Amino acid sequence: MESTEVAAYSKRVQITRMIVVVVLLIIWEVTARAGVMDVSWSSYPSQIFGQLSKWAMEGILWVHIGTTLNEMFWGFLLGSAMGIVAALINGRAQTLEKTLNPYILAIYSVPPVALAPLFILWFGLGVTGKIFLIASIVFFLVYLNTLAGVKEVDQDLIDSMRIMGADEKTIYTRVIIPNAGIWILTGLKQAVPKAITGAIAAEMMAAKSGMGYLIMESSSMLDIGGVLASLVVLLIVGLALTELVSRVERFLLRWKTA
Amino acid sequence: MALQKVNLKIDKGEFVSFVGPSGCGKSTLLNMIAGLIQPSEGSLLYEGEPVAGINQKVGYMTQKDTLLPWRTTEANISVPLEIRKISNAEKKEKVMRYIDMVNLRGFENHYPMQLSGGMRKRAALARTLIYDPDTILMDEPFGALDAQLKLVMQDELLRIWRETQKTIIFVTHDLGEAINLSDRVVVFGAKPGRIRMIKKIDLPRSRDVFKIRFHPHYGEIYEELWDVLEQDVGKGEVV
Amino acid sequence: MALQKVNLKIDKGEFVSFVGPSGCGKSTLLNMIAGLIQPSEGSLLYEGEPVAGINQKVGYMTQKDTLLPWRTTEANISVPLEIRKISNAEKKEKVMRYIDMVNLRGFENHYPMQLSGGMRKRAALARTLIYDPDTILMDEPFGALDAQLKLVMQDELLRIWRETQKTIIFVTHDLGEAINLSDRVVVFGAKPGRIRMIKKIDLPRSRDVFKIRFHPHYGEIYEELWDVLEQDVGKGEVV
Amino acid sequence: MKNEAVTIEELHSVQQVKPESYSVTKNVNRLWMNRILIGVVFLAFWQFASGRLIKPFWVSDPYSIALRLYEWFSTGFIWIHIQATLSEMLIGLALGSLLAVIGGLLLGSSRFLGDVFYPIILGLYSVPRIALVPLFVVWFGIGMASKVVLVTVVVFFLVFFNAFTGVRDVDQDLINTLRIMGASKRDIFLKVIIPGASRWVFTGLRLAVPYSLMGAVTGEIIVANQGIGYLVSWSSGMFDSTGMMAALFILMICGVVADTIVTRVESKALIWKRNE
Amino acid sequence: SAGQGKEAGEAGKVKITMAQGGDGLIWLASYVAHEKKLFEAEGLEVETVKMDGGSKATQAVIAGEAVAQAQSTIHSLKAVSEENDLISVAVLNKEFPVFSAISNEAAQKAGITKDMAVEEQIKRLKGLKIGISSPGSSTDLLIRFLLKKVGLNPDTDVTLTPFGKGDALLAALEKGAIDVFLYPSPYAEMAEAKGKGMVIINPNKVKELQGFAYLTLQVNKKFIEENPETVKKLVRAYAKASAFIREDEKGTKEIIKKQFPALDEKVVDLSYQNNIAAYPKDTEEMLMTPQQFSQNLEWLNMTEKKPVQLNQEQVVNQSFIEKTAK
Ligand SMILES: Nc1ncnc2c1ncn2[C@@H]1O[C@H](COP(=O)(O)OP(=O)(O)OP(=O)(O)O)[C@@H](O)[C@H]1O
Ligand SMILES: Nc1ncnc2c1ncn2[C@@H]1O[C@H](COP(=O)(O)OP(=O)(O)OP(=O)(O)O)[C@@H](O)[C@H]1O
Ligand SMILES: [Mg+2]
Ligand SMILES: [Mg+2]
Repeated sequence: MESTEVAAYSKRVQITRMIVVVVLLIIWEVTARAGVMDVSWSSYPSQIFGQLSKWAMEGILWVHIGTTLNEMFWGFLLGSAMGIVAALINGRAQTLEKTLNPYILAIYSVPPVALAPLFILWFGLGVTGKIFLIASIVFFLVYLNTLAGVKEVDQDLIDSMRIMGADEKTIYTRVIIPNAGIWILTGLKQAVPKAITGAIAAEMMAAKSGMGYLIMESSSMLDIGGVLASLVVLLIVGLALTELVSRVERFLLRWKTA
Repeated sequence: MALQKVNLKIDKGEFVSFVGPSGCGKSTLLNMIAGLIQPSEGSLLYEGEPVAGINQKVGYMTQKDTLLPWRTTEANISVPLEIRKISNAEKKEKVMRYIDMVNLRGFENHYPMQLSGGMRKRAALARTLIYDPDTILMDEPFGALDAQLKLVMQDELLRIWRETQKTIIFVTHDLGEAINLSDRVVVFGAKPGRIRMIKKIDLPRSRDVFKIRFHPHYGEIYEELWDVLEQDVGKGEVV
Repeated sequence: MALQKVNLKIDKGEFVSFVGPSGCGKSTLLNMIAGLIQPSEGSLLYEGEPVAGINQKVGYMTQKDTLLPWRTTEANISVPLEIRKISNAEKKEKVMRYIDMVNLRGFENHYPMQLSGGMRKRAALARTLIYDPDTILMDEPFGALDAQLKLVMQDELLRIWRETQKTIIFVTHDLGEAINLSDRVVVFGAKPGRIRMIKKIDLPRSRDVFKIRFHPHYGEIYEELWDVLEQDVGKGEVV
Repeated sequence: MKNEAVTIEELHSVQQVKPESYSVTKNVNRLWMNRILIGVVFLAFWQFASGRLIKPFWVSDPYSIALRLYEWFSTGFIWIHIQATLSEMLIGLALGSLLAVIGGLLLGSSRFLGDVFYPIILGLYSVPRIALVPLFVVWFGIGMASKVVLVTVVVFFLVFFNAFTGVRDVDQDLINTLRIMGASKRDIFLKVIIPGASRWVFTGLRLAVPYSLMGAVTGEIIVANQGIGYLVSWSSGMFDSTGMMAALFILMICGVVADTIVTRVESKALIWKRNE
Repeated sequence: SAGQGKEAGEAGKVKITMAQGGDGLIWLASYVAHEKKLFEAEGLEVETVKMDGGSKATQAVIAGEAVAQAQSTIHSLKAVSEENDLISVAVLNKEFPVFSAISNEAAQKAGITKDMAVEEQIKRLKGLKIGISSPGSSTDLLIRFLLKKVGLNPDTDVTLTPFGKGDALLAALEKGAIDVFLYPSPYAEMAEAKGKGMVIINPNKVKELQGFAYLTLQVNKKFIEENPETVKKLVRAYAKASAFIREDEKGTKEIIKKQFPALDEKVVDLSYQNNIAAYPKDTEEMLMTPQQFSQNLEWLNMTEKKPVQLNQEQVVNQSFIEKTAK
């Protein structure tokens, strides 16, 4: 309750979390070195950390992160924009939504990786293809969540606006979109890790740089340490991006928690 | 079937209350006047015209809270003005006037979540008033308030009604409230709702809601209405 | 700080009501008696023992609806018996008795969503009673009911109280209701809540809630309490 | 007349009817007609475009795909693959959601443990599993196990976060009410937390079902000698777009059917949510 | 893809994109050309996009998103049989550089030894789990061919499982998930060097596979028509790379080591020995003989239900090889 109590608690949580992580890393390191685990297929923390700092020093790391983040940014933007717009349209047009629903579900169950040849044909080997692949993954999560949000809108709010003389557009901008906000953000939060996976999958399919390329390179050079080091980087990127979305969420939804 | 053969005429500028057991169709009737649902039989005229589609001439304070939760008090009250595309300066000034009217000064920047039940009702009232409709429909607007605050709000409502000459249709469960406020009280019977009685309240205007219950006629009127209501006790409680 | 130096003793078998402006700390006090929150200063004894942790000797009907939404009326009412691991046959029989007591026969298999507000309150009441605690805390149990049903429920509550000899602490916004029911009415002042008055209601037992307001003392008592309450009108409305 | 604001005469009303449920059958027929129409138009356009606007090498054409499907089903060749994929998916789904529900309930009901581990699990969630498929193979072999593990992991995360949120979302007042009645921890767990979180768990499951299918197929695309994913990668490797599209078609059907089943089960299980 | 092959910028270099379906010593010539700046010497700026498997790389070239690739000949034939435009302009590997590794345990169980006759080794694979790169790939075709040759049925007598890439195959072998795998060097050699298995079945000891034009330089047909000069330069760069591999053993090994830092000396030596003979000594050897062509076609038709009919002119254009370059 008191702010000092809260601070003490969160400190305790953080310390425990650190201890847990450190202990796990130590166990990993020790068992790896003791030969309990096969190092060539599992590496160990100090090797991974060494690899990371080497990449960071050489500057390779930044180039690859840059490529991946760039793809993710545009893919995320495109996918979520399309997802939101499509859901806003479909959510209010019930017949349209119901008619299209099985088709959307059907497309949703196709892994984008399976459509690789078409992505190559239509969007090439460059950044565009990756952006579209990421967008197609982000699209569904954002679409499905936004759709739920639009359908969830309290009809009474809409009615009360209509009695005040609001037209459809006003209802959209003043009621439906703000109301769907929390759902859109949930979708975006779920989409962050998926966007990372999408970027990696796309880069593993065809690339000349990016974290996925780095993973593939390391893996064909039989450098498991490199693979895991790349994954650590992605883990950090993922956490940072999720935190970013959460911050945006907290800001936009301050009316809920205030 | 929520309503059964209802006949009723309400004059301009009149203050009419609806009372009756839960589920008898009071809210349904308000919804019809607002044009949110259509009667399946019979006719409902507003200013001589049948109500078809949303009736934008009325203001409606529904039983449920319909403030937009993501807007502050001020932004909520200004919604009707935004819809009419009133200029910002004029808007600001007018909203402030109504905020004062409902005693919410100091809470302009609070979100609905941060307001108590009574404050929310007052904000909704301000939003309905600023929209300046000819007729105001109010569905149990003061149900959530404590006894004292209720009287304060009734007092304010009567003042506003006097000043603006609006028609008010008011739904309540509180017989005393209906008597305090109304020109006429319409008593509905249990479901399927029908009108049991239309009682003219011949207490003097303007009334002081804090004192009116000591008026010699008050008890009589209360008794009379109560007797009619009592016939339906318990019957209304069907899902 | 919601409460400020409150001193109060409640006897076994007594019926005490709390009234006061919204936000003055009535629910907070009930929560303390139930052991859900701890007082930061002063002491709160239950049957002579300090309340530490959850107080399982009381039954608590909170202001909010706390029926389990995924259980039917019957299953909800049987929760306290399940917790005590009562055999199925006995359980069934007992639950049916209480369902009858609160007049919910016919709605045993309805989910809370399918019940009206009043029915939900009655189901919650049955659940509290079946648990058979020494003391029952009730936070605005009849707030959502219409005027007539409210009286019916008050009548039933008084009957149950008479029969079971329980201690009841009852929070309400309705002064009339407090007078109808109580041995004593405790009037709280605006926040920070303190007790403004403890009024012994010396109306005869057993009372008929439908008629008691015509008792010659009733008006006096109402006036006296009302005057105390009025001092705080409007002051309570702070978030 | 002029002075009247509202005039009500002989007014009747039936109980409010929701617009969608009005004349249900007619609407359902219309709906299916529209759906079929869209499908037919799309297929017709595809058939037309193939060979004219785009080479069949890339997209094949509906007729050939239909022939292939007919061949696969008439020879029974396809069943073993469908069976492989579905069993990987179902076992993974069951394992993953079981672990996730247990984990979500545990971490959700302990504030401290939850606060400690939540970010760690969140971090692991953002590790792209596709990079780990070869490692999965190393650890769990090439048979069903590695794909089952992949699906399990995919499902775990989706359901875990929902179960966790669900537990955290359970109304504290409900818990308090039961505690006052003398409920033990176990009572509260069984009577409040589990049913309360079920709504969220179902939402998680709905999201997880298509992903479990995708997980199984992705795994098969990389390593397998059976399953729909294997058919996809095999056809793709042979530049056989007809086979690839036919396999994807089967996949889509599986996805739609799985979602329909979950929706049905959900509406049965959460009957208390629907008000009449 | 637009603008590829056009003169680009101040340096006057022509920028092109090549696709590469993985990593391994069959792409040694490409590595060498990059390292030794042989493309630059021809005025080419080559950007290599690594793809997940040979068929995806082939699709990229057919789509025109990459202009060329070094890829197994069979792939180009298969793609062309689907009416597409992919032309082989030069032979890059004239032997079959796909090697097999068997795990120690499996070798012992099956009684396979290193100096056993190849046919005997193949016969003893019966009942084993065999890892290939992907269905329809040259590893798949190779093992099917070999098994059939000794009278075994590839679909029933062994279990074939695709693993995509060499590292995954190696991992699977080490973990006992498979008994044998086939893949271009250096993965089989790695298994042996790590002490986990040994290299068996040298395909070049199989009579039918001798002189097999395994790898060709394949170019998008439209690109050839529009940029014949660039193609000529590309072929020339590869010719020089191939010559370098044949002539400079030390230099080549260094490039291998640079490309695969995890390899130790032994593996590099072994891999070099296994692959050296596959590289054309001169431009003469980069020409595809009709016999090599029909050999490839036969291979392709080995698994096809409807045999593919192709003649060499549709698929091969040797006019870019300058026979006098030597
Ligand atoms: N959305 C709805 N769907 C189905 N039935 C409804 C709906 N809304 C109201 N009803 C039914 O219509 C009848 C009239 O309801 P209405 O809300 O008008 O009652 P009311 O008099 O306003 O009651 P209260 O005093 O409880 O607000 C009731 O029987 C109710 O069950
Ligand atoms: N969860 C909470 N967090 C912070 N403040 C709270 C919380 N619950 C209650 N309060 C504050 O404690 C004070 C007393 O609240 P309480 O609910 O006891 O009032 P009450 O008398 O029951 O009011 P009402 O009649 O509206 O139910 C109020 O000022 C309220 O704002
Ligand atoms: Mg109502
Ligand atoms: Mg309270």
